[in-house]
Order: sequence, then structure tokens, then C-alpha cells
Amino acid sequence: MTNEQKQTLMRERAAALMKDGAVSYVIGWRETRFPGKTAIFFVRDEKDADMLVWDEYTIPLTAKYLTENRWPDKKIGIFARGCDSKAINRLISDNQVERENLYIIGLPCEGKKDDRCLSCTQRDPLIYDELLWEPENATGTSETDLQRARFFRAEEVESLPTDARFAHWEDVYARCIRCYACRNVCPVCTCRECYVDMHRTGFQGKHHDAAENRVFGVTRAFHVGDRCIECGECERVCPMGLPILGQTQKIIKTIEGLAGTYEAGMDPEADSFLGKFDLDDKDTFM
Amino acid sequence: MTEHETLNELMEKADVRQYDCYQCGKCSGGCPMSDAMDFGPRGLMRCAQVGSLGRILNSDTIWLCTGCHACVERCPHDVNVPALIEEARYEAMRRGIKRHDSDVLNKTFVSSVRTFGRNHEMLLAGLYNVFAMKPIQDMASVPHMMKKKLINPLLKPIHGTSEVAELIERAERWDK
Amino acid sequence: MKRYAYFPGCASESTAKSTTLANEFVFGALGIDLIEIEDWNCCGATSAHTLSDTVGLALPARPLAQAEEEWPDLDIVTGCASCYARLKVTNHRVRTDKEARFIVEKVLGKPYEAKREVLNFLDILSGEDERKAVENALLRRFKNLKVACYYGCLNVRPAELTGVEDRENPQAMDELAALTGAEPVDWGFKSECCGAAHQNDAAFETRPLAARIIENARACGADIILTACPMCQLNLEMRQSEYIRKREDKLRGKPSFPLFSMVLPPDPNETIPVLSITELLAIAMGAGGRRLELDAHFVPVGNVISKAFRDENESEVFI
Amino acid sequence: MALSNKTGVFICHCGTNIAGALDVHKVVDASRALPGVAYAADYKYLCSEPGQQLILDAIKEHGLKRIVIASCSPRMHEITFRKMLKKSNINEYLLEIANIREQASWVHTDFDKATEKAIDLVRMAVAKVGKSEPLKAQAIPITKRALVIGGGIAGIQAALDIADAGHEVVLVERECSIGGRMVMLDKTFPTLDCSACISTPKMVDVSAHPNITLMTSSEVEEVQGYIGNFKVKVRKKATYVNHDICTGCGLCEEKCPFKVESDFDRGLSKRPAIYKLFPQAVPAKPVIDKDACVKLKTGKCGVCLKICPLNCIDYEDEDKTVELDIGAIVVATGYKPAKWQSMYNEYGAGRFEDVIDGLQFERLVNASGPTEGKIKRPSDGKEPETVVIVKCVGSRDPKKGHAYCSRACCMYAAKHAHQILEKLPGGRVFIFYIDIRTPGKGYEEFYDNTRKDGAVYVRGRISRIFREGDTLVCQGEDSLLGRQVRINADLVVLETAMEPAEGSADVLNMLGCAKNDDGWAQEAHPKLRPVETQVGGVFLAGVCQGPKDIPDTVAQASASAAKVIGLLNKDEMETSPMIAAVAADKCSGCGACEPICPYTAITLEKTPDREPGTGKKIERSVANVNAGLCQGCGACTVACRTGAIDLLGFRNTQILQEVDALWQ
Amino acid sequence: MAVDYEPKIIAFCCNWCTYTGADLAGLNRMKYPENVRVVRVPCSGRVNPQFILRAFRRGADGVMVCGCHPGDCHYSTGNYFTRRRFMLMRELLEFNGIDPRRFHARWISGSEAAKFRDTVTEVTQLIRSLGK
Repeated sequence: MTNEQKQTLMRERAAALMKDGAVSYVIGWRETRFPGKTAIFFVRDEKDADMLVWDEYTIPLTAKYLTENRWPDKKIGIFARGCDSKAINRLISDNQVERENLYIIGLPCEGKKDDRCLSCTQRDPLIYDELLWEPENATGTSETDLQRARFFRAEEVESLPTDARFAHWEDVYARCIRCYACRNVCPVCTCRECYVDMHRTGFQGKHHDAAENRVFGVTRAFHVGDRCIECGECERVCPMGLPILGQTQKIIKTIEGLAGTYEAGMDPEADSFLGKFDLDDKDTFM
Repeated sequence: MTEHETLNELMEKADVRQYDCYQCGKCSGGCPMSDAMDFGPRGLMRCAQVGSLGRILNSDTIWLCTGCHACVERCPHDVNVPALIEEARYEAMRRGIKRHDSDVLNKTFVSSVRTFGRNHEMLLAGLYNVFAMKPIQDMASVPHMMKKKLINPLLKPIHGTSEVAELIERAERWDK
Repeated sequence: MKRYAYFPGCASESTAKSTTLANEFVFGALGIDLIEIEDWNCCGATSAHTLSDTVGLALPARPLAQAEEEWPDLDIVTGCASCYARLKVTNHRVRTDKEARFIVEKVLGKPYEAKREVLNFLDILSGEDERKAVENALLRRFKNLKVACYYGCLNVRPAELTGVEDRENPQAMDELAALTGAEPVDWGFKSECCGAAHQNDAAFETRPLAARIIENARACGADIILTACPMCQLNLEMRQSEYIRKREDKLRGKPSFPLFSMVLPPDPNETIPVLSITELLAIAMGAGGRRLELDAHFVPVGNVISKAFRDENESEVFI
Repeated sequence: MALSNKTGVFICHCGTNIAGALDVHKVVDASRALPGVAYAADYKYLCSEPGQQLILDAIKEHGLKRIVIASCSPRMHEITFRKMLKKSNINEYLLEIANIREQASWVHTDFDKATEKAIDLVRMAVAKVGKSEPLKAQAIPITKRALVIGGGIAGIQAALDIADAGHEVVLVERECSIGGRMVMLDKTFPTLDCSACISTPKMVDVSAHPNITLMTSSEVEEVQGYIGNFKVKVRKKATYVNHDICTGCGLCEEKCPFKVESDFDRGLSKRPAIYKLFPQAVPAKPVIDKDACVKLKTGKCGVCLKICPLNCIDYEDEDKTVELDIGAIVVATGYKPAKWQSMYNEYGAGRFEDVIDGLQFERLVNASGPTEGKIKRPSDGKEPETVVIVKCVGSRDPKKGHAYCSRACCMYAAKHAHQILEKLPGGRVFIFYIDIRTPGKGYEEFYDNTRKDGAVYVRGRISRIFREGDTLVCQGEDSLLGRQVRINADLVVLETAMEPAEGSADVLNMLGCAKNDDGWAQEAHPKLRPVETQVGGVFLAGVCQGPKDIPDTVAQASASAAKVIGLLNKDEMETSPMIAAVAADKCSGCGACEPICPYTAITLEKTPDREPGTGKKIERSVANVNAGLCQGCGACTVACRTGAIDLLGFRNTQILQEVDALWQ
Repeated sequence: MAVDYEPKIIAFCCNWCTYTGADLAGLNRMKYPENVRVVRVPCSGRVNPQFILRAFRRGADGVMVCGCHPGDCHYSTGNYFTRRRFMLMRELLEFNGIDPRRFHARWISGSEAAKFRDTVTEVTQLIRSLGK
């Protein structure tokens, strides 16, 4: 099936859902005035369904936009690929959305023109009410078939000596403008009030310098680390183009080293790594 | 390599941890050959615990084990004594330690297989009795067996005899 | 028709003559096709693996690989517990231990993946369909025949290889024997080792093992012992006079003379016939004593069997 | 914050303990310069009466609002100074102690550096106290009624002790009589007194005690609430006999035509379908076993109703649920003997009638048992000559049974041997053991006597038991001789492991108590809090916590009763105010804190709210901390990314202030 | 590296084990370097990794987190969470170019006064050798 055919299917389905009044709106993608860039689009009217697109640039994660309306009167329709479905699972296990409030239209994904798709192992949606077309590969891509290592960004930094690593991050965080786009786009950043926004003295100083930005970077990584679904949106939306994905990748890699295979968002029932323990956990604390 | 290291290597190959054993004796209590053995499986584990490799290798226990696995089956700690015995036998053979006649039997057996591809019970028993100097063992049964053609004096090799001989050759070379 | 690749084992050509005949009869009657692995060789039991692990793996691997190559869809079956153990161990090691598989394939010079299972006769005969087939094939039923089913150690252990549920009191053979009308007795030596592995090189030490088995079978009221392995069969049968004579001497407080005890026939009331399970099935399926060459047994079986078929009114005599 | 930061700093000399190792005056001077500090002083012994008065005076004189005391460890005098503050107008939690003795003057040799460190410690304390807030200990009301679950000797003892102290007790027992395992036993080691003779009077005491409500044939179904305030649902199962009228005359039991295997006699005898558990049962009134009664199953029979002179039989009886308000709970669910038949095929897996377990032997040897105390083997009623006793059946066997030692078997095996030798003159006893464990008063002596009586102890575990003709052959190794032995036994007694009682896992789960891997209830601390659980107000008595013998069980039962009495003696309980608290407006209800709490004190609760922006009425999940359960560890706070859940007294801001103070 | 460089090390100690152990070191008049400043927390599970970030941000030369040995937690499970959190944090700090020798997590019980002394001495010397 071509992308165009798929797009037609999506438009038809969204239109039908709106017509039936089954959902209050459907979250998908539309074109922007910039070629090669799409934006998240809420189909609020049957006739708007024709604005939906599906091509190699429909990259943004739809799931996070569910948090715009946590107490909907009607179900919310949402188009979800593998990555979106992991994010939806995460939102469900974080009690941010309720499954029964969602109508999930699963879209098996052929991979987009984005870096994150090179190490994607979950092209097919994990959770959905209907699949719009045949699954790509029911079992996902095997580790060996990946076009890029799962923890590529972390490994780039790991290869540096300690001092150079410090310098690397110093350079990164010196450029950080603390716009918090990385936080805003992240499907697991769902606090009512983010700790960085608290007006009284808290964990995050208000200075704007490399050192303080670094605290933000590491803290953010720690806050999302064991729940990170590895979608890479944070890095994609960074206006300064900072390679910040390595931080969370490093955490997941460490978890795997401690406790074996680990992937967040696969199961809405699963506990996250830091929410449980094992009596036999390894440590080097003496 | 010290004796202790050798012992540990044996244990590791056999995947047996000597300190798993708490000497309850359930193995020796159920071992069919226990009466004839000098140590029995429990005793063997004790030797391993105190680090006495020499006693293990020179014991007749390792040669009398029939490999019936009754000991492992009932062991509360799943100590695989037969696996240890197997490794101990190899080590004893490497060192040329001889107990009983099992090596006579085993070598006769393998050469019979090498020659004919299969094992000829009569030939094996006969040759063994000669080599082990037990001429009358089981001889009382021979007339009956001859009469009922239970044993065939004709030695008929299989087609792939040379193939089998080569196979054994290669396998033995691999060990070295 | 069910088909299996068949590994007869060396004893099938000599001492296990009547059992081999019975096997052919039973599987023929059940319509189970046993295809003999061509030009099979000795599995090496029980000497080869004692001398060398690699030789111990290589010998069984040859016929197994051959079977896999020729009949990739057939499970392998053997009638001897020793062969069963060696084939099963090799199969298991090749499956679970990468290094072992590498060595085996290297020495063998061809691929061997251990794709199929290794089974013994009890495994295949205790299947639901097979049991029904056995029942249908029976022509006569035994009466008042108490049997002690002797499984031998290697047919039931190690548990992780054989998958037998109750290793202390296995049931497969008892259930089969019960189909023929024979009464299996509850006795204590079903899976105790008979010492066949050392019957030559440690004769003096292993004799008591078999002697205890025979004693317990008799004490528990069995008329015959049933076996599922030619090694056990020979070991339990061939030297019965020797054990019993020795025991009698011991009871009388006399020193035992080996030659003497071997030559003199024991009291027939003290001996107990030993049959293989397939022989028992074959007889119940109508095979005659001559056809099965039952006279080849060291301990005569005729009387016991014919008594078991005789009713108060009838006077049918077997053989 | 409205509260003033006017902080007073007081430095203690502790004689020369502090003043001798660092420059106290320099610390005072430095303190004075710290932000927020309005007053600083030093004194020889601040903990002394005049020392405390000095602080109180300074508070008054200088209008101090927060206090920092630099002295010995807070583990030493924090409580002293808090009490002192109660005499002032300062909340006792607006106090910080800088530990300049144990962690400065005593451990350092360099005078200047120690002084510098002491100044830092004061600076940290001042910074922290600046963010402290007044806290008030919460008072939880306490329902003065205890629930004891399980009516074995542990439950009986606990119930009696609590009731004797004047508190109401509800004793819930699932069987139709209390008594548990102990009344099944014949004699108790090492004194050999008759088990029933010492336990039945206690049972009668229970039934007669004005403070004890006895609920037999009952099971706890649901537990909610927390220490002092549990709501417990108990299901009273139908007994089909009106116990208010029944006199326990026993006519119905005699005439009932249907008999089933008696559980009490461990299958060695039969009992009628309408039955008392045993003759001295408490309550001494029968119940109908609905699985055995033909009337209840088919509607035909009704003999008991016809025969009953008082018309107590009610075939229409139904289960009832009772709700109770409870202040404290004692778990005394006990044990069951391991089902060796499914573990040990080598011992015949139950095929041999004459292989019995220790509890069956107790019934055999018991004068009120099925054989009236004569040791007869079950198969043919013959008196055995040779008896083999096998220990550690199911115990000390990680593969087939349990890794743990069941603790009482060594002793009751010796008792069994003693009883056999006493009752069967000329009889022989062989006891197979791995190790002999007799740590207890008079225990080793008892074992010694049994050995001298002629019991043959064989060191080795029995490998298998098989039948040979009429006898059972026990085959094992005498590992001291190094020889295999085969003993022809007429009777074999397997001393089986103790396992947590049927259903004990459900009870523990209901209560929120932890279990170890073997299913035994987990005590709060193995040494220092052996009868408490992690759940406030829930205590453990007897074997439910781990295998033990009767003396230990009774001791533990009394210990848990003491804990309960201590709790119920109070009208209300003060809880530490230093517990977790949730800022509901910040909580996003993600639930990350919930699994962290070892006390299940955190629950997500639906809270009415309005949707931001639209003002729509909604309900959202907010974490809620149960002040009765929270112990104040603060592990939850780390899981909260937004900081909505925080630990009072150790707030994030307080600790951050301490950190910041070090590098100001 | 200046010879008289005195690092400042902050140690988060749980009230029931390590803090008690530190007090015991005092009672026994054991001697150790002055460089460590102890922050008392109820449980090592209370220690937020962000405290460690804050300390390094403010200029700490070294940070320690100490609590009861696994299995001995006063609150039964707190230190199991500590273990997971700080095994992760340690790696993350190293990843961010902070010398892992500047961050130490240790299990020190209430009776291990000597271990407290030795740990403090050892960590101080190590960090002193690393320089500023």
C-alpha cells in the first residue's frame, strides 16, 4: 500500500468517526508551510479530515497531545504508530489518561525520515482499537537488523575520556537556552507543575549558566529515565540542536546492565525500574 | 597446577559445588553399589570438601558407579555426583591410576566397536575374561547360549566399520 | 501408520533374541513402522563415555545424524535402556550445549541439530492411541499372573532427560501390563539399578544388586519380572542360579564356590522368570512360544505362562 | 513565610568534651554573623537544668522564634530539648541540633579545623531550621478492642493475656473448636506433661472470660483501616445448630448415620457428619459438616433433628457477616504439617499405610485417640516391633521441601521414641537424623535420656522406603559407619516440616503484612521487633511467624499480648508528625510514590476538583498519606518528580538549605 | 595541586545506621579527617539524587550517601530503592564527566564505627589526591 492510499484510509476513517459522533476530535498530522515538516492536527470537524497527511515526514508524536484534555466528555480519537502507542501506554500507567477515554487508530509504521526511526524496534502499535492496515512486522525489528545501535547517542559520549565528557556536556549546556521544549514534548513529562517552574527555592536554581543548565539536563534525564520510551522527541525539537538523547539512553543502558532487558511503555501494567526492587539487585557500594 | 586447583577445575567442569553438600547421606543410603564402594557418593563429596583429590582419584567408588542417578534424584541440594565421577575418571585415566578392571573392559569394548562397528557380547566377554584373568566368569551360561544361538560365533562387521574407526580416531584426537 | 527411526542396539543381534522377535511381532500387530537406521553402529554404552567424553558423544551421534539426514521428520526409538540413555544424552547435549554441538559436528564431519526426540518403547506404547491399539490387538488375557515391572534406572533417570514423572514408582509399564490382564504388583525395585553396566568388570560387586531385585519381586508376590531393556533382562536372568545358590550357601553357613554354584541348578521354586514387556504383549496378542523362541530364556517361562492362561475348566497348555 | 526567622544559637561546652577540642567562642561569634541569627550564647552544660533555663530565658528576652543547639548528637538530647521547648512558646519542631561532639570534638585532633567544622555544622543547622515549620503530633483515637486470628495455643494465650488486662478481645477460629494443634498432641516435651491436660483448661478459660467473644467456625474476610481503627469483617459460617439452645448432650452425634474421615484424628478414625471436633471441644456443641451431611446434600435423613430434645437443628442456617471495630490485631494462624506424600515419592508417596506422619503418631499414642493410646499400625492393627523415625521430612530440603529447619522435630522425634520404648516393651526404635538440634531448657537432657532408653540414633537421611512382603524396608546410610543400612520396620514415622497454615497467605495479604519466601509472616525486625509487623497495630504470635515449639509459641503470644495491651491502654496514640505529606495542588496522581511505601500508607484517592481553564467539575487522583501507617522514611519523596509529596521535618527545601549552607 | 588543599565532603547518612555508626565512632574517640559534613536523613531512601547534583553544583569536592546494609533497613525496604537510584546516578554522573571517585555510596551499620572512620579517611585522602 502506498502512503497516499494509507492517507486516504486515514482521512476516511477520521471523517467517519467525526460523522458518527463517536469522538470529540481525532489527533493526527497536517502539512505546514515548510516543506518536509508536518504538524500535529486536531480534526474537529468532518470536513477537516481531508487535511490529514501520512508521509515520510509525519514524525511528531501524537500521544503527548492527549494531555491537553484529560477529562474529555467524549472519547478522543488518536492516530498511533508503535512509538505513539508506547507513549500512550506510559500515559496510562502514569494515570494521565484513561484507556476508556481513547479511541486508538493503530497505524503500522514503515519508518519516517527521522533519526529515531533508524533504531526503532516497535513499528506496529501495541495498543489500539483498530488497525488501519496490515502490520509491518508483528514482532518488531530484531536487534541485529537495526540501522543504528539502540544507544548510539550514549555510546558516542561513553567513548570519550572523563575529562572530555565533562567538556562535551559543558559545551552542550553552555548552548542550552532552557526553553524547556524537550520537557514540553516529552510524553512522560506530565507533572501538573514542573519542578523547574516552581517559584520558591527548589531543586532548580534560576541562574542561566552552563552549570545550572547541566543540573537541569541531568535532573530531567533522571526524572524521565526509567520511563523513557526512547522516542527521541526531546532531541528532535531542541531549537539549539543539542544531542541530549544520550542522557536518557545512558540511564536505560545502565538499567539493562543492572537488571536485564528493559523497555518502558511496552506494558501499561509494568512497574518502572525505580518503582520496585529486587532483593538480589547488584551494587558496588560495599 | 596445584592439586587444589585441579580439584576445583574438575568440580567446575562437572558443574558441582562441593559445599552445596551437607553430608546428609541420602545419596549413599540409596546408592545400589554403596556396599561395595570404599567411600560412596557422600564420602566422595566429603573428600571433595576437604580437598583430597588423591583420595577421589584412587578410590574404587568412581569406578563402581553404575551411573543410575539415584543419588542426584534424591539429593536435597541437587548435587550431581555422577557428573563429578565422570570427570574424576578422566583425570584418573590421565594419571594412569588403575582400579578394578574397568579400563580393561572399556578398552576391549572400544576396540571391538572400532573393529566391527558394533559390540559383540561374546567376543567382549571372552576377551575380557582372558585379559582380566577371570577365565570361569559366566562360563556356565555359555552352553545354553550356544545351544539357543544367543551368541553368534561369526563376527560380522557393519559396512561403515572404517568410518566408525575414523570417527573414534578423530574423537580421541580431539580430546588431546 | 506411525513411523519411527529404529535403533536396535547391539544386544538385539545376540542375547536379546526373543525380545527382538517379540518387538517385531508387537509393532507389526500395532501397525507401527520401525525403520532401522541403516548401518547403525554401537552407541558405546557403557564404556565409550567412561574413556572419553568426545568418543561417548561421537558414537551415538553417527546413527542419530544419519537418521536426521534420512528421515528428518521421524523420532528415534530404541529398545535398550543403555542405548536410550546414550542417545538421549547426546541429543540433549547437542541441543543445549553449543560447544558440544560444535565438537560433535566437527568430529562427525556433518551437521547434526538434534531436531527430533529420542524415545524408548515405553514412551511410544503409552501414548493414548497406542494403548487403544494394544487393547484391540489382544487375543487372550492372562489370569492370576502377577508381574513385577522392572523399568531399570536409565529408562527413568535422569529426570530432566527422560521426563518420567514419578521416578520412584513409574507407571507406564504397569499400565501396559495391566491391559493384558496381568496384575502388576506394588514392589520396591522398579527403578533401582541392576548393575548391568558392571556385570563383567565388577561381577562380584554387582551381583547383589540383581539378587535384591529378584528377592523383592518374589517377596512381593510376583510370578514373573518384566523388563524394558535387554541389558537388565540378561543380567537378571542369566545369573539367577548363581545368586540363589550363593544365598542358599550363605543361609546354610557354607562357603560359596563360584563354579559350583554356577553349575548346579537352583531350586525351581526359587527362580523367577524374566520377560520383556514386549514379549508379554506379544504372547497376549497371540504369538506362540516357538515363534518368540521363548525357550531361549535362561529361566524357563513356559509353566508360569501356561498356568496363567489355564482356567479351572480349561486345560489349555501353552507351547 | 509569615514565621519570623529570629533564630537563637546555643553552643554547649559539654564540660571540656567540646570546649577542650574546639574554640567554642569562635563558634559563637561566627553563629552571630549568620543570616537570621538574632542571638548566640554558650554554656557549660546546656542539657542541665540551669542550661535549659538559660535557653528559655533567652527565648523570652530576645523574642526568639527558632532554636539551634550545638551540642552532642541529636540521638542523645533532641528529645530533652524538645520537651524543654514545650515550656516556651516555640513549637518543639522548630529546633535543630548541630552535632559538634560525637561528630566533631571527639573525633578530630586539629583544634582549628574542628572549630571550622563546628561552625559549618551550626551554619547547616541554622539554614535548615530557617525552613522548619511548626508540627503537631497527631492523635489517633484507639478502639479498645483486640482481634486474635487463630484459636490455637498462641491465639488462646494472647487472647487471655489481653482480656486479663481488661480489654475486649474477639477470638476468631475457623474450626468449630479452639485448641489448634496442641490439643491433638499426646504429651509435650521435655516435661512429658499431658498436652490436653494443660491446654483444655485454658480453652475453658477463654469461653468463660467475660472480656472474650469467641467466634468459632468463623473466618476473617476483610480488613480495612489502620492502627487503632481497623474495620474487620468476619464471616460466621453456618453451623446448622442453634448454639444458644444446644446443651451439647451429644445425642445427635451418636445417632448420625453418616461417618467421614476425621481430620482431627488425621484420617485414622471416622466421625459423624454432625460432630464436635473432639470431646473437650470449646464450645462443647456440635456443628454439621455440610459436605458430609446427607440431609443438606439430598434432603433425605433428618435424624438429628428428630432426635434433638431441644430442637436446635436448623438446616436453613446461613453464613453471616459480622463487622467489628478493632484497635489491634494478633495473627496466630499457626501451621500445617507438610504434605509429604506429594514431595517424597521415595517414601512411597502415601502408598504404604504404615508410613505415617508425626501428627498421626500423636493421635495413635494419645489416650483419647482412635486406638486409645495403644500404638497399633494402621494397616493391620498389629503392635509394631521395630519403628523407624525419619526426621527432616520436608525440612532442610530445598529441592523437594523447604530450606528451613522446622525446629521442633528433633525434640518431638525424641519424645516419640521415648513413648514407643515406654509403650512397646521389647520394641526397637531407629531415628534417622542429619543433625540433632536441642537448644532449649531441659532439651539436651531429654534427648540424652531417650538415647539411654535405647533409641538408636542413626546419622543419615533415609534414602527410600520400600515394601518387602510384610515389612517396610527403610534404606539409608549410617554415615558415621559409612555403611548402607536397611531396616525392616513395622511402622515408619515421618517427622514432617511445618508449613504456614492453609489460608495464612490470604490473612497476611488482607492485613498488608509481608511474608518471607517460605510464606511465614515477616516480623518488623528479626531481633528487636520480633512480634511486630510492618503494619502498625498488627502483631504476630506463634508459628505463623516461623516454626517454633510450644514454649516459644506461648512466650511470643504473651509478648504480642503485651504489645497490644500497651497500645490499647492509651485512649489515643500520638504519631510522629515527621511523616510524608502531599501538596494536593501539585500532585499529578501519577502514583510513582505508591509502590515505594513499605507500609502501604500511600493510596491514590479520587479528589473533586475543577479542570484548569474550563472550570469543569472533575475528579482527579491525588496521593493520600495515611498518617496512621506512615513511619516517615521519606523514600516516597524521591519518586515524586514534582516534589508534591514531601517529608515533614526533612523537607526537600530544608535539606537543600543544609547543602547550600556549606558553600555560602 | 596545593599541599594544604582541604576538600569539603558532604555525607548524607541515614539516622538508624550510618549516623549511629558515626556517633559510635565519636563515643569510641576514633579519629578521622575533619573534611566530612554529615547531613542527617531518616533513611538513605530519603536521599534524592538531586541533592547530590545540588552539592556538586555548589562546589562539593565529594559526596557520600550512606545507609544500612541491604536487608537491615529500619524501614525494611528503603535502602533497596537507594541501591537502584544510586547505581543509576553513579553511572549518570560518570557519563556527565564527573569523576566517579568523587561520589561514594556505602553501607555502614550502626555498629561499624571503624568502617565509618575508615571510609571517611579513605574518601578524604582519595579526593585530596584528585585535587580541586
